[in-house]
Amino acid sequence: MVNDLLKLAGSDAGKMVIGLVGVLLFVVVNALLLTWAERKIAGHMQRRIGPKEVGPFGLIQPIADALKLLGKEILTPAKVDKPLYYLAPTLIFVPVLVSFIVIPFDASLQVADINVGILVILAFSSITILSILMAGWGSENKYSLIGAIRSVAQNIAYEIPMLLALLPVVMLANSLSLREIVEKQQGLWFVVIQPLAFIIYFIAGVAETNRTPFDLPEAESELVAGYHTEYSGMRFALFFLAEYTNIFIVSAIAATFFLGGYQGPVLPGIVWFLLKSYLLVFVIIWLRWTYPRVRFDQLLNFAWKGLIPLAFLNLLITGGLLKI
Amino acid sequence: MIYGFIQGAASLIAGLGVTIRAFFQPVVTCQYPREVLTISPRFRGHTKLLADAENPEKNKCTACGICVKGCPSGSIKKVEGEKREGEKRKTATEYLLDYTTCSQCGICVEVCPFDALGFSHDYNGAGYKREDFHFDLVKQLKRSKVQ
Amino acid sequence: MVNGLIEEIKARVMGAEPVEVSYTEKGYHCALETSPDKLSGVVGFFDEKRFYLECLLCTDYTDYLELVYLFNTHLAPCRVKVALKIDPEHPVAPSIAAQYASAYWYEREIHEFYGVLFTGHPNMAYLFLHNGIDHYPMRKTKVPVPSEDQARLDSFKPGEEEDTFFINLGPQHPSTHGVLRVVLKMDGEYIERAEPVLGYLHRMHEKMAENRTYQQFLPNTGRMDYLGAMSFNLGYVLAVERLCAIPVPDRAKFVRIIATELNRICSHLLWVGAYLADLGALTPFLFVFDDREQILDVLEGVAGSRLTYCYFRFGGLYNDVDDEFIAGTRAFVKRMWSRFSLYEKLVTGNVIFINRTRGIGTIAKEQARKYGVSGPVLRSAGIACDLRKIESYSAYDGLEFDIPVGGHGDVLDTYKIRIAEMENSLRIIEQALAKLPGGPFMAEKVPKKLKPPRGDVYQVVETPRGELGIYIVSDESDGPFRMKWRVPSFSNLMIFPELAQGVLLADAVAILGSLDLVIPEIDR
Amino acid sequence: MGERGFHLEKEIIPVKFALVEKVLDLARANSLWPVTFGLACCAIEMMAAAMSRFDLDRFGAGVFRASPRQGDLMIVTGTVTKKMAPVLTTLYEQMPSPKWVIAMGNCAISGGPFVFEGQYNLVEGVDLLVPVDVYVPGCPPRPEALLEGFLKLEEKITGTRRFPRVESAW
Repeated sequence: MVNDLLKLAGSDAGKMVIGLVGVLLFVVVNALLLTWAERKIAGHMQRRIGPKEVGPFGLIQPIADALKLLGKEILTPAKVDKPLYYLAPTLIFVPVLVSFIVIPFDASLQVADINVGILVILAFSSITILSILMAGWGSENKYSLIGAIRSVAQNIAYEIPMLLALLPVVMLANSLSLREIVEKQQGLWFVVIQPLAFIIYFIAGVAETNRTPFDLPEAESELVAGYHTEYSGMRFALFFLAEYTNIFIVSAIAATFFLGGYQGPVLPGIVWFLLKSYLLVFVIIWLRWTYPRVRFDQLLNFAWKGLIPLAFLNLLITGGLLKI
Repeated sequence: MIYGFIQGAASLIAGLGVTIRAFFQPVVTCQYPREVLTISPRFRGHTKLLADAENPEKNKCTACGICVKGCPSGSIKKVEGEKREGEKRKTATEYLLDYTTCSQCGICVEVCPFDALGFSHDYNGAGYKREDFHFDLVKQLKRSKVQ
Repeated sequence: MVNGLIEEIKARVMGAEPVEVSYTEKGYHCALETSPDKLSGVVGFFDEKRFYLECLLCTDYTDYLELVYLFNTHLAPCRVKVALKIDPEHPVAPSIAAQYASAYWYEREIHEFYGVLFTGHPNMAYLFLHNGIDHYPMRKTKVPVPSEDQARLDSFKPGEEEDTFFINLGPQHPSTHGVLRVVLKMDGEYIERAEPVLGYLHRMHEKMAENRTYQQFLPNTGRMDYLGAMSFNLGYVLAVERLCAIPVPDRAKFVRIIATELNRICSHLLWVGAYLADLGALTPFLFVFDDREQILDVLEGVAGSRLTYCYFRFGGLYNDVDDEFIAGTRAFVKRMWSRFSLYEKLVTGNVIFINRTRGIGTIAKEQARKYGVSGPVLRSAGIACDLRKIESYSAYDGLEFDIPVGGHGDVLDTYKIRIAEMENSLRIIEQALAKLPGGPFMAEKVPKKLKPPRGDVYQVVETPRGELGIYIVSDESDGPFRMKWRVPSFSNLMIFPELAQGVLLADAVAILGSLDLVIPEIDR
Repeated sequence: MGERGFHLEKEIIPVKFALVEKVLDLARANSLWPVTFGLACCAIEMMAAAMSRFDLDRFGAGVFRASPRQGDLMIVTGTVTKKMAPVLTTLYEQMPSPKWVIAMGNCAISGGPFVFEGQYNLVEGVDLLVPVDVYVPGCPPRPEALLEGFLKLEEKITGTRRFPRVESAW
């Protein structure tokens, strides 16, 4: 029995299952931790304490929030387009889970090393837009709809510079596999060679995750709560969960591509990887609690007239230099 | 244009500097149920009856009703008094204040010819029903004595 | 100016008999009575002379209704009261909304509260009241609303069209700072038409004033504009002091200035925070509250409350300031001077903030006059009109301060003006503290029951949001016969539909925020 | 429950539910997200309670949600007029259960200082429209009073008080 289980675990399918369970667990823990961290960091940036009374340092706060949201009435507004409304919060998890499969946490800690890893992530991340659009359309709420449309325009605009910023690294590493990209950074992190690409990627990443200063889809002072205005309880929690997981993914990819991933002295690889990722997560949170929001036309102008030409130029120069 | 770009980037970094500095500064929070702020002595809570300096058993209110007329929102519902033996004036036995309509303006305190009213420092009241805040100030005065 | 004007009116407007009145007694310079057929000529005259319509109000004298139009100029005060008597049985008057855009709302307000029908007004729909109302509330006798007027209760009925849709901004919406409702007709993200709907917080202050004594109305003043409570409090006591000719000791005057200016900083600080929250940045909101708490501590020490102060009394103050207050104020002033650089780094210099605010919601001088806007919004258009200087009251004339003005009239200008005003307020406080005289804080002979002589007065003060005017009619009883509050947010909001036309939703939120609205003050 | 045919599990299910309910109540009491719903003067003091000096977020109640669908608690901060009343009830109905209401300030409790004979526009107490759990009197109440209101509400939900009581001088 035990042997059978071990055998199963050793097989490819078994690995996949264990990996998925691990990923799911990580997604939940990461989101809980990040909600806590966000409130705590925001608190201290505003010279207050943040969650404190629920558990030591308020650490149980996210669990209380999650339990509360679980225990809420399951409320479906009368006029919503039911299939879309129900499907959207579930669908938003597909890209999130798929992305985790190819991210190398450590030299050996990776669910599957697909040789087109980065393409998988970028391809699947487009599904997020679809689910946001479904949420906005299905809610039959004008604020939701505007939020969803903003989100689509924004994500499409920022996916291009994101891709263009990652391509020079792919050219340098000569591979699309994330593990190999990390391995190529043994001596020198790519951020040193490609600082511009890193900045462009990071800005586009913040925009992709709908965070301030690019949080137009859920701009509270304009759109109440954007595309998830009509969602409550656990369905709303799923959007929340996906948002925080996306932040981590964006940071993790940045760490993998530019900051040497799990490479680092003394400490084990996974520690380095998490350290680098969470440092970038901190920066994203830091940005949110500092800046106002940009306007919609400014946001698009910035992508199409600023980031995309710059990223393209950077790509050309890299390509040219590599040929020489 | 490049200058403007650099200037813009610099301004963004300056903003980040402000928040990160605040991040490492001590917090200014007063943790209310565990710590309390000192309430200013002139704080205006709801009104209370003041005890007579000579005879602490007695309040100074003579149930003349001037405050009832003066109150802008009719919060003082009823003031009753009785004349005790050997005294010139009445002493209040019942002073009903509906705190839920009060605006803490202090007109009753100002118009009182006997200076019988003052402001309490009860600043954190909360309750489960409206009636929790219909006070009988005479009883309250006695209770605060016992404490 | 007044004499010349009187002659000119006589010459130009047939049959008009303007009289000069004592400004110290009345608060206006010149009174003039007219009739419905001559009104348009009179109004045309003032329009040509670049006067703005300060206020339009109605009083019910039972035998007749009196409409009062107050005209004034921005830079040299010359307030003219134009009265128009109309029949209470068939209250009809010509509309001047075509000449003065600000009359558009004032006439609607008078219509729903008094039942006066303005001929030629484009839209007589109700602005404030709810659907269940069946009489004209401000009339002295109960006059039922006729059935044809009941149809006007629904103030805004959106009609759907191809390619456009309607959005309700409010009454519960994070950007309206309270319970304002703005119906937006949208074409995608662009606004085609904006229509504010008021009255979600109409607390009947003006009606209440008629049921109360002068003293009993005092606590209401702080609740009308809860952020600038001191200014409203000050305006009211000044008006009653003018009405009853009560002298005020010097010490009280200076303490009033210090308290009012502290309150002004408080209000502007909150605006900065709330405005940045509208634009999506939340941290400045908490920073300004931190500063604000320091002021509240100081003011609570003397006034006894944190927000809805009721500190000034007729002839003086509620109680005298102590050394603790003076030390606290000094400490705050010192702290505040050092905080501006932080806001400069965090907000003013921020490139995102500048790009969000520059060039939007631009107000031209002429537009500002037509709508009768005031305060920082008016000064952003480049008109240096600050009543503390132009129509000085209390002891402001002995203090030195600047009137910051803008050059573009956009939203960024209003922000900069408010920051500069805070600096000037600090200067005023420093000077007032240095000059603070001793002596009594309360006038000696103030009767407990006020019985002012028959007549009317008008009193203006500069609140953080702009010009506040209080018009009181006395009938020799101990309470006002009629009290009208000309509130700054009301006339500032009037300009919003025009500014919001054709802009993005995000810009509309930014413009709405820049007007610094306090809803209970608009709704009264 | 017996009547509905659960008699077989009568002895087990209620116990389990009670435990789950207890844990959920504990979670709910410590995660009261208020709806951003400011009416008048008291709204400023509500904001002050959420700001650095008092910091509602310490109790997990600092997440102000603009959409009623995501809130657990409606703090009625100010005068409710007859024009506002239908809006307020709609908002309340849009919130998913379990939900609570705090009436903050005298206006919300009883109409406060704005009640007078012949008034035509006031709802004299928000409890005439929606069920109110905790009343916080004052005009406006200090932020501490609102915090006390939160603690009282927590007490009501869980049945016990975790925090020390602050006795203020009379």
